[in-house]
Amino acid sequence: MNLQDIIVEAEGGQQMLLNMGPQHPSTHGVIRFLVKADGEVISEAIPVVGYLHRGIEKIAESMPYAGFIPFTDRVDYLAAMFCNHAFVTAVEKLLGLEVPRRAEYLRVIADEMNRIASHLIAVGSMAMDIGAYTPFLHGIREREIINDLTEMLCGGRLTYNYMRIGGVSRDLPDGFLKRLKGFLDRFDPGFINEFNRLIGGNEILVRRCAHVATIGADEAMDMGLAGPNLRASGVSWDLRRDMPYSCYPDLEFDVPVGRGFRGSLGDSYDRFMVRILEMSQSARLLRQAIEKLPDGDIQAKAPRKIKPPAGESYGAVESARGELGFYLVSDGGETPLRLKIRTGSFSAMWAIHRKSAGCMLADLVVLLASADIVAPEIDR
Amino acid sequence: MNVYAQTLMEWLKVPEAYLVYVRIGVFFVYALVALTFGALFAGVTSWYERRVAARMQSRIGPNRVGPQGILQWLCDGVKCFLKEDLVPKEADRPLFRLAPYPVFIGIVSTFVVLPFSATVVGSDLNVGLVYLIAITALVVAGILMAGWSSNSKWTLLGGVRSAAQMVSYEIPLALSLLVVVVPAGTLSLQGLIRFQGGAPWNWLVFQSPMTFVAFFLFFTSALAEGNRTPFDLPEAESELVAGYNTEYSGLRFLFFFFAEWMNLYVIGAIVTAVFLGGWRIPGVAWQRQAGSPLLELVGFALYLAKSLVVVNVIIWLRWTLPRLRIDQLMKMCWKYFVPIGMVSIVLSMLFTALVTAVPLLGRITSIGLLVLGGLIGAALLRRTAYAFSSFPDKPYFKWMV
Amino acid sequence: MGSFGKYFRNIRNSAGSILDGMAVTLSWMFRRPYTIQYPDRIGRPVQDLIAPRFRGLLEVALPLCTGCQLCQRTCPIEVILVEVKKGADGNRYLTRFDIDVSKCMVCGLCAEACPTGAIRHTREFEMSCDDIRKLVLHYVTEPVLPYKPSARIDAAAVPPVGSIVKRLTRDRHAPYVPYVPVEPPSAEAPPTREGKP
Amino acid sequence: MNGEAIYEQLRDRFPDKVSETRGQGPLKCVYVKPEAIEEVLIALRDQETLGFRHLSFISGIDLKEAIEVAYGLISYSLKVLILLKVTLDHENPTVRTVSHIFSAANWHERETFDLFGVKFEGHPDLRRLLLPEDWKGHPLRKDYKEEPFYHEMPTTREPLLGRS
Repeated sequence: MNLQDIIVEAEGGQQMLLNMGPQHPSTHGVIRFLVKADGEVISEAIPVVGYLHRGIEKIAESMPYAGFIPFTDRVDYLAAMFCNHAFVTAVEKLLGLEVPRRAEYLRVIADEMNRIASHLIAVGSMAMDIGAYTPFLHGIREREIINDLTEMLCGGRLTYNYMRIGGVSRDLPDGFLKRLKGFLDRFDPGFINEFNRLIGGNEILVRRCAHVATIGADEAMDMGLAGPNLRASGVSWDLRRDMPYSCYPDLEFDVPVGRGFRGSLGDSYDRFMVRILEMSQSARLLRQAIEKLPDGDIQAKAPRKIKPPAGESYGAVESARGELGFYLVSDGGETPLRLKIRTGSFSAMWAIHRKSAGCMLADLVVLLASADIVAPEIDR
Repeated sequence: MNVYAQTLMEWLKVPEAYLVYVRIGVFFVYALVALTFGALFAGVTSWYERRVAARMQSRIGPNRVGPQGILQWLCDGVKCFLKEDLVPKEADRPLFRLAPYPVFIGIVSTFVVLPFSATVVGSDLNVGLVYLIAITALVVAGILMAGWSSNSKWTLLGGVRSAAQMVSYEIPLALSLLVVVVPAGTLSLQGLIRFQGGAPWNWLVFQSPMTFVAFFLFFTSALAEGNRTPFDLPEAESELVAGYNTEYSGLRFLFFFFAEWMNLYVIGAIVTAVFLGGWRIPGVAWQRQAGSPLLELVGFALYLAKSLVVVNVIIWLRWTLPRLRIDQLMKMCWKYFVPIGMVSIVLSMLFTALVTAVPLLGRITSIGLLVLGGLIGAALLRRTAYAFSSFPDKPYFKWMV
Repeated sequence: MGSFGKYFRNIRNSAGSILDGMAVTLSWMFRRPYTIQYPDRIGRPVQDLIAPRFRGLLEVALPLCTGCQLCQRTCPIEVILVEVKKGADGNRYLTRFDIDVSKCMVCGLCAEACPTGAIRHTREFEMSCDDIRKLVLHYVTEPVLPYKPSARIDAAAVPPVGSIVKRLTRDRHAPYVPYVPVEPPSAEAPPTREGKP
Repeated sequence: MNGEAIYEQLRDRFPDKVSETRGQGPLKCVYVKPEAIEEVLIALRDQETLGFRHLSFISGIDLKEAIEVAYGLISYSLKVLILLKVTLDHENPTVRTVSHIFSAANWHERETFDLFGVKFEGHPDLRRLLLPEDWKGHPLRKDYKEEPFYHEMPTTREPLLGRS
């Protein structure tokens, strides 16, 4: 059945067909839904994705390994550092390269900063979709400080291109750690508390999110959800802890899990709250990483021309949107034979398709925001 | 205004036969003044709201056009004038073109009964409150027309939401006004203001526990009537693109927005007149206020100040709260507001009878409620102090940036 | 009494949560706004506020360029075009160094690869114009002898970071002028060391 | 239990349907007969000691002479990722769908169909996912040639940098 048939069927039936997107204020980026609705109640919301398909996986097949890192930035524009990290992890696994400790710590610092920035947008834009504009800009304000820090670190505010195969591109600049500490001091618990008072505990928000689009644990695993969305459903699974990479084994942190904070387990409010709790854990990780940061090289001795042996590897990191994996197949040449990018938003979008039935139109917006969809990550 | 027509005739020594013409002339002038006031208020408020919102969001806001950007609304207006007045191809053209006017008329017509001071009022109708509720119902018609005629599903949803919401909230709105009407014994706005006193404990809001509840009921319902956050579902940006006015542009769009911001003042003025003592000056009898131009001016300033406080609270709420879902909105109206309103009317009658018998009770209740209001204010202040102490950013009092 | 008490506790908590939010927004009325008034009213050029590592427009300091074309080869998307041609006097001349800013994704790989630091990121970023062809920056306007690593170079001869690209983008609102290819000097024209871009 | 032990267990259970462990590099895989992929996945999912509840990805690989489909599975209890592969005919790659075993596979299979042209039999809704419905060809196949025009829109742009 193609799209035309869906349109004809709905038009001929008793349902209203709403075309939500690709230009719609709450479909962040360009996502389109064909919403079959009876009044305000949705019977099905069919996602039409691909508006941002740039063929990154195809590009990878004609790019040298080192030259592909800037492209990974474009996979997820809100959390580009993780894409960098996952890709270089995949290549390093293939090369069997040992990364210096300092580089690993720098990667974790960059990752966790990026996670806070990404979650700030997620919770802020969720509040915005529910109608409160101010929390979004408060989130943006704090994210701006992180952007300034990453700009100090690697020169980019959105597309970082910070990591290299075997390390990172640059060491910390002067005064970076002091500014980062200053940020952490205001962020946790100051900002998080204030944000919770501003919107997180707000009764209207709770009423809008609690019991909306509840995803149970079994269902979440079945639909392949990952990251905060999965954890909100009560599955304690975090790649940082369970399939450790980088220097996470050295660091201490908790994995926040949804437990039906104000409604039922796995509802939209749980997804909102898990992200807020994760930001605080990220701040904790950052504090430890600053404390333990070792001296040494930031770059392993990688060959100038990277030519991994034939083989396969899967480099996965816990991105802000869950398991972000780069499945790399090399035939021994200068370019990969195949690169598959497995992203969290892709499976979250599928979950949205499944869970949209029975929602109201306003709930679809909440579901979409709470699953923290980033369009380029779906389309790649 | 008839008083002024009379005075003018005596002053100009016009024969009695021309009374009706002079009256028409005076009304015409008054209408112009009121409309200009409303327009200016709507314009300046649109700028003011943006500045306030900006500061709440740690931004600066529009500050380029004129001193501190105060002329920004003029620029926006001129822009809307110059834009093409688009009508969608499949739209119902006459209805589409007509729709902004009922909205506009519905809001502007409230100025007939809205007083400015003791004697400056369009017409002190003895059914003033009924007139207010009736005339603002025109807005629903306009919004529904706009939503329907645009022939877009988003606007239709916005229009239908709006119709459901506004029709429902008319009821708690009217009920909460009735709660006040019971002790005051009048439907005229001026009559209500005269019934109250200048001092807070003489205001109707603190008159009885029921009026205190009715105040919140009325304020919330008025927000819902005026499509303000947290009840801005008809134009919920993140859900319905822009609701009923999605397809509008240029001047017709301007009319909708004009009406929306003028409505801010209307809500503020009604709340002030009915609950917050209107133009009454503490310690001055209303008869004295009606005579002296100076006291009239002071009364007007007080009235405007109180209205502005209410307007500020509305703006403040808008930039703080998220919005409700349509079923929650309906539930709130029919399951909470309407029953509470009805019970309040009955209790209000009983209480009025009781107070007539024991006047001291009324005085004690007023003081008690005033203290309760103060406690709510104190709770807010305490929370604000906590907000300052829990976040490292220091207070900063330079407002002109 | 239990459910009744719960009912009122609910109302109290709801009202409290709304008051909480209102207190936060009120408190921000009395705090310093975070935005700055770009591009004017900040006292100094906005470029100075940006971090030193910021990856802005690329520029080429020709006195340092060896013409090795490493940047051209490193660039993943073929943004850089370098041409070296032999002149009539037997010397190799740098005749072309173009950067297609419209396509550049400011990844910084070229600047990392450059052995002499001739190609580098600036803190300039203002490059909006009305013709995409103007977005190709031509750094070589007359034939230049490439830099020899053995030669000593006066530090003053290398223009400060940002000055070259500033000069190139100054006239970006002027009408488009087609690019005239640079040819290596014929026998009569004497070659110069310092190519003026 | 590491990956190799799991592969061993699979081989014991499906002796003629699961191949030897193959592949070089850090991630090894087993090849499963295309007709057996459903039962193998069900076994992996439902066996208590394994518990592969998470289908991480499905990816096509074009090896020019054949097309492979790789299934990456993660077990929440064993904390390990395994890779299963099926080898399909290059001209007409067809395999049974697994979307009724892992609903997550639904979109992964649609994507693989879109980009590699692998037909998943029994898939409830096998449409193109990322590309427009009237797109010709499957771009991630090595023999894919992009057409110069799509709906009269050129698919390439003249580079601004021309050699003189």
